[in-house]
Amino acid sequence: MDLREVLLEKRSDILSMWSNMIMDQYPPDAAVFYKTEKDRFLNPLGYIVNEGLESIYDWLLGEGKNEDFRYATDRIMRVMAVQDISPSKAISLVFMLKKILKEAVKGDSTKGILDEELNGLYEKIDEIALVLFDMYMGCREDIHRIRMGEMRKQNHRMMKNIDVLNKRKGL
Amino acid sequence: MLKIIAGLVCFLIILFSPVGYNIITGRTYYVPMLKVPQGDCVESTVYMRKRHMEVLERWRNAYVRDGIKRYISINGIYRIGLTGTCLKCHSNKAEFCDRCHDYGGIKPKCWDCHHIPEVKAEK
Amino acid sequence: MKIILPFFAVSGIAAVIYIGVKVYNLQLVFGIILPYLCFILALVGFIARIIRWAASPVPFHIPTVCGQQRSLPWIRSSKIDSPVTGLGVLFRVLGEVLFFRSLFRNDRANLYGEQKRIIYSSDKLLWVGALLFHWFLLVIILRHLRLFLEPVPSWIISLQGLDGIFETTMPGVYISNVFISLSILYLLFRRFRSRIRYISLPADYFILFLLGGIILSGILMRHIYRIDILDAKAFIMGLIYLKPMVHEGLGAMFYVHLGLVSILTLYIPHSKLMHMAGVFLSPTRNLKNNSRMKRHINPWDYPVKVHTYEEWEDEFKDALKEAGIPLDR
Amino acid sequence: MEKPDELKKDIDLIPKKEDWMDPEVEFKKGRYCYGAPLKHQQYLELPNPREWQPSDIDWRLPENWKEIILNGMADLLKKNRSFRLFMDICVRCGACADKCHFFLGSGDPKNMPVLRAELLRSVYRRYFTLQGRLFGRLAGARELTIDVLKEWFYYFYQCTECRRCSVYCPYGIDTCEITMIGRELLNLVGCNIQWVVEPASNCFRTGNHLGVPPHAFKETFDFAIDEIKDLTGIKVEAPINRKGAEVLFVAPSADYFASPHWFTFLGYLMLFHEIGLDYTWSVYASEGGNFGLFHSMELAKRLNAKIYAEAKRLKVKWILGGECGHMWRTIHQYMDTFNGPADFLEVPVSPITGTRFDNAKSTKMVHITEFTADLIYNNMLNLDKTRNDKWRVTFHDSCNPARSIGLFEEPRFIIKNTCNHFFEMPENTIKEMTFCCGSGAGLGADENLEMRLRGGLPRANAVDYVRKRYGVNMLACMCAIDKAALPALLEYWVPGVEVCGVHELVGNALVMKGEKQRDTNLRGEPIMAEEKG
Amino acid sequence: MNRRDFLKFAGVLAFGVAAHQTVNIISQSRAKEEKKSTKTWAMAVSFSACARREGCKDCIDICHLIHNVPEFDNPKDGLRWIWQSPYEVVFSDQTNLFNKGMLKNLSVLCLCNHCDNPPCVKVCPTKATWKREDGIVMMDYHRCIGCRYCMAACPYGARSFNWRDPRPFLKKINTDYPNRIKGIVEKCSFCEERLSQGLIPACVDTCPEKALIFGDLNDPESDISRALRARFSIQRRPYLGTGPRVFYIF
Repeated sequence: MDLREVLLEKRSDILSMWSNMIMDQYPPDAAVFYKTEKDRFLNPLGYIVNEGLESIYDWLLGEGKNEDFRYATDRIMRVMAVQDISPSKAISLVFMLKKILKEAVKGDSTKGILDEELNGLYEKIDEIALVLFDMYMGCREDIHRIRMGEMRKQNHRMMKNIDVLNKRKGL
Repeated sequence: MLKIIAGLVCFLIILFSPVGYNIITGRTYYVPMLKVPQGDCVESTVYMRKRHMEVLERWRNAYVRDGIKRYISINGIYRIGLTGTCLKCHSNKAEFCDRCHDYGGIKPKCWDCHHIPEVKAEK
Repeated sequence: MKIILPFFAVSGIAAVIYIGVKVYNLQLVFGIILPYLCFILALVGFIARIIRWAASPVPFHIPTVCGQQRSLPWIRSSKIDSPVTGLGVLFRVLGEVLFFRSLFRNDRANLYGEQKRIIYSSDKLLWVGALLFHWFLLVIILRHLRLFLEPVPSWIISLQGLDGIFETTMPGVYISNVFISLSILYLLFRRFRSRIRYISLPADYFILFLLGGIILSGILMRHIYRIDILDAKAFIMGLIYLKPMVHEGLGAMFYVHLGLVSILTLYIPHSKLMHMAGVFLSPTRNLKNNSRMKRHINPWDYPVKVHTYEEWEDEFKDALKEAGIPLDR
Repeated sequence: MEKPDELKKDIDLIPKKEDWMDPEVEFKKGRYCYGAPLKHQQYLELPNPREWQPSDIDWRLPENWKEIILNGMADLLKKNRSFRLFMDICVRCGACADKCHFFLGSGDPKNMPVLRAELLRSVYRRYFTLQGRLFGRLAGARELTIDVLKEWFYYFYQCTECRRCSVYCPYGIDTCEITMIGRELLNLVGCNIQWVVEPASNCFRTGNHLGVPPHAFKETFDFAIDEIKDLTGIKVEAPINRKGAEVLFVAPSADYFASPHWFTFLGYLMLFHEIGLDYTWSVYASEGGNFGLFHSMELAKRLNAKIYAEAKRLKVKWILGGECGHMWRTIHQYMDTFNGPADFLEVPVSPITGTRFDNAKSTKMVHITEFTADLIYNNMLNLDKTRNDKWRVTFHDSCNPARSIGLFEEPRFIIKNTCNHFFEMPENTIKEMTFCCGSGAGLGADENLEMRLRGGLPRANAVDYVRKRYGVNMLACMCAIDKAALPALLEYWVPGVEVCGVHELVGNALVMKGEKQRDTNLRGEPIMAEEKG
Repeated sequence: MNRRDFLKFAGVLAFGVAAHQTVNIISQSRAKEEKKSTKTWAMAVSFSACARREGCKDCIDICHLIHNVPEFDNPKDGLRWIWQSPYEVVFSDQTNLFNKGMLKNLSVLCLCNHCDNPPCVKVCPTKATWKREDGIVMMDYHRCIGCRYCMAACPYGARSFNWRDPRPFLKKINTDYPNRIKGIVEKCSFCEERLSQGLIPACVDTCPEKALIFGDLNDPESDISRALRARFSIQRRPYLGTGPRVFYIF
């Protein structure tokens, strides 16, 4: 059994552990809700996070498609970017995976899993962290851009009308 | 406001309806009096008042399931049987069983199967 | 703390009554004075609370509409969730009271299959638990009427028969006792879970423990610490007709049961248990959705300072003229 | 494997609040709305006017603020059965807890409706109930402190009064009522926000939220008329303050100034021209929206008074109202009580179809979608659905028309008759279960954007579902706040989905008599979607 | 002590008190119970003796009379504890054609076989029917819920169901024996109420031709043991493995 097979086998365990770890950052009352409510419309946050984690995991193991990965990680960062947490904490969600992976393969080391292989995965995780960081910052920029755009839109016609008026008056 | 008061009055009427019901039926202070036959029952009267149904259940199980046909108590040895034993002394079901059962709103199913010997004229 | 204190409070009350009766023979206190006192205070408190509610007006017409309004004749309107008739309102309120329709509304969507079709299922556990509890509470209360009515009406006997239909022992186990015990345990345990625990107050646990105590003492009285039912009825009839008497055949458990019920009664007007009356008065449920059809009067309405047209026209006269908008003056 | 619990130690956690009774609020930028400017507070003669910010440590409350609040509570308890009842009967069953979009999006447990109410209820218990006085904290009672007041402010300005929780509450407890009462109390000591007070003050003075004076207002109309002429070759009429017209039309003022509201505005003008409605606009009562409602009943009444006053002055027969959310909450549930009876008006009858709007026979004000749906039903409009073929449309029920009026089928009927592609969002996110945009009740301030983005997540998520499944690219709604807030929300969460009003779709589809060939829609974009290579 | 421990403690305490009380109640009753003896009851029916008297139904009548088994006008509702059926039906599995002449038109007396391995007992969900130590397959009518699984399980049709309230159809009531009610199953009990008084079953007792032999199989000197030793006997469908305790002898 190689590392990939082990990790695919333990996929659901690892994912649920990972997701629980992230949700536990919320106040306990919300955490329980986020963890247990399965309706994606009633619990969009939980749904988006879980979907995101799945696609990161699959992509890491070379299973998922690039677009899916990009879409899901973008969504997860979008959620994180408006939550009450620091950027470092938002990105730290991928580093949690390192810890979980280490624990997950601990017992299997005798089965011939190479540390090297694991290290390769870690490097990939670090890369993902960088991607996520970019995404996070992109989202923050989006927020600022949207904020400016919104202000403009609220007076959109006024601005436009003033322009036209000025033009008419030859100003 | 008026509707609420009306609702409240309705509630109070319902709440106090038992009081009125008994006044209408005229049995406000009725407590059934029993004709207790002479002699000892299988157990003490106090015990039987509270727990006769349990004795009967034990009898039932002993008789039907375990094939035990006799009951030995301080007061003597008795053949287990509702019709044969209990009703021998408490021969008038209407005056003995039913009075209390009716008062307590209890309708035991014993009589669906078990038979009441005809009330013998008092000797 | 939130949980353990109410638990101690209820067990404490029960213990005091038990010991008081068993050791000090305080039947008079716990069997007669306490119920009378509690009942009178509760009744006064209950009426006072309702009157206080009624004294506050409903200034605005604010039903929560949960269905299509009645507007154009060719659009099907929702008769109950957006009622315009008294009957509709009646059904809506009764739906809440009898079947907890709003709680029932809890939908959950799940996606199934390749098509990702949405299937609505639900976690109606709370609804089921609450409904079981309340309905069986009603059954139990009605069953207790046999101790209050003489002669016992046949419908109570039938209800009792139905409730005890799985009669396997003597005295039979009531279905209602089983289900109310299960539902009260459910209602209690769901409060231990994180989210609900956070919003729960000691008072919430107190009521559950109190109800649990009442149920437990009742069941114990029926199946283990038997009492003489004749004495119980005679005792209760004595209470009702103001000739209270202490009867021999009533064990301490009877007084515990009665005492806890008395405490519960006393507690009703001061607690959330007033929802039993409040559910009828909720202005979001008991008003018709006819806000635009019929004027609703606010009894405390008062004149407010407004910016009148005249003041406004004076202020913007020049601008209005410039724009060619007709002026009044 | 190590338990998550053990690993958790390494992670810096959000402090876990075991008990909500200890007030704890941190005003972080982006998560609260700014305080109201002094100028506007003074103009509206609000109590305790001052320059202030919620993030200030000293809120400069009046000396006797506690007394004022408690007296205010006593007064409101006397005046509102809902308040008294909702304080008494909540059983904390938790059915409402996961219904609030702010809770769903932020995970802040005090955003559960039950706890939002409990913030107020705890003080009620302490000062107005026996058990609270006797048992204090055990009975869930709290002293009224500055921190409690701050918490009130934080959470009552984190509720959009959308009433979704009230749908699920077994006793119909309406957090909107609680929030309104809470804000009313805060207002007594002068704690209110810029985004509510400023538009209210502007509206009080000029007639619209932006404070645009009459001549600028008129010019807006001229631009609209020009734009329609460019588009269709038809010059529409837009009478303002005309006496003796049959109908007075009142829309939210954002329709004249903001985007994408503007296109709905064009839609109205085109529609009224096409059917030849004898109507007038008003500058004095140019605002249907009522930010007073987010402040206090008194202010709501003061602002609302203009509509009936203007109808009376202009001697119209009845009033037609544009697409707006809380405007319609005010009109439907409050206006007649506030400023009625409207006995100087007649029961609305559509002059085109002769339909009598009995559902508005007392208030005498008809919703534009009721009016238009009636026109379409009676075949009075020539509609070309294909002009909206570029859009794959879904409909967002705005909270107020949905849960206060029950206006579900009229807009859907219009959309289905003006668009070929209409798709519903999942059932538990529409109609009476609709999710709020997260910006209602005066929270649409730009400084509050992050909170709004969180609150809007449940809505956006449902939109994302229909976008992925049906390729929806247009969200129709009929609320000015939706039109202001949803574009930003969707841009962030569901890029590629735009927002429009129902009457923008009508304006697009409407084939006007004598119009020229239209190449663009109201937005100036080509009518057909570009063919994909 | 944390909260959990306390709750555990409190729970144990509560149960302890309750249990103590229960023990009290039981000891209060002071009832002593008899020891019972073990036997294995069985019956044999003699074809020839039974056929001797044409049209005799004495055993059926007496059984149904003392056990309050009603007679319905509609045979579909019919209840039977003991009955007669043609040989071809009862022993349809007997392929010996040469018997045909001898046994033709013979009515065979049937009743519950009180099987050694009763299938009806296995299927009963409430244990309303069970096998006593003396071999009698007994019914507790108090417990029967009328599910009729036992009827489906019994290969001999020995059980019948009360579709109607039997009481109005009783011509004469034996007040010493209860009747059954609508909705439950009933069957022959080998007259266990008579056995307990030292009597033999009513049908055996009443048979004028002594065609029925009853006794304890454990006692080699009993009538039944002797009869089975001396004469050839058959059982109904023995291959089913039920081990019937009603034998038919020639």
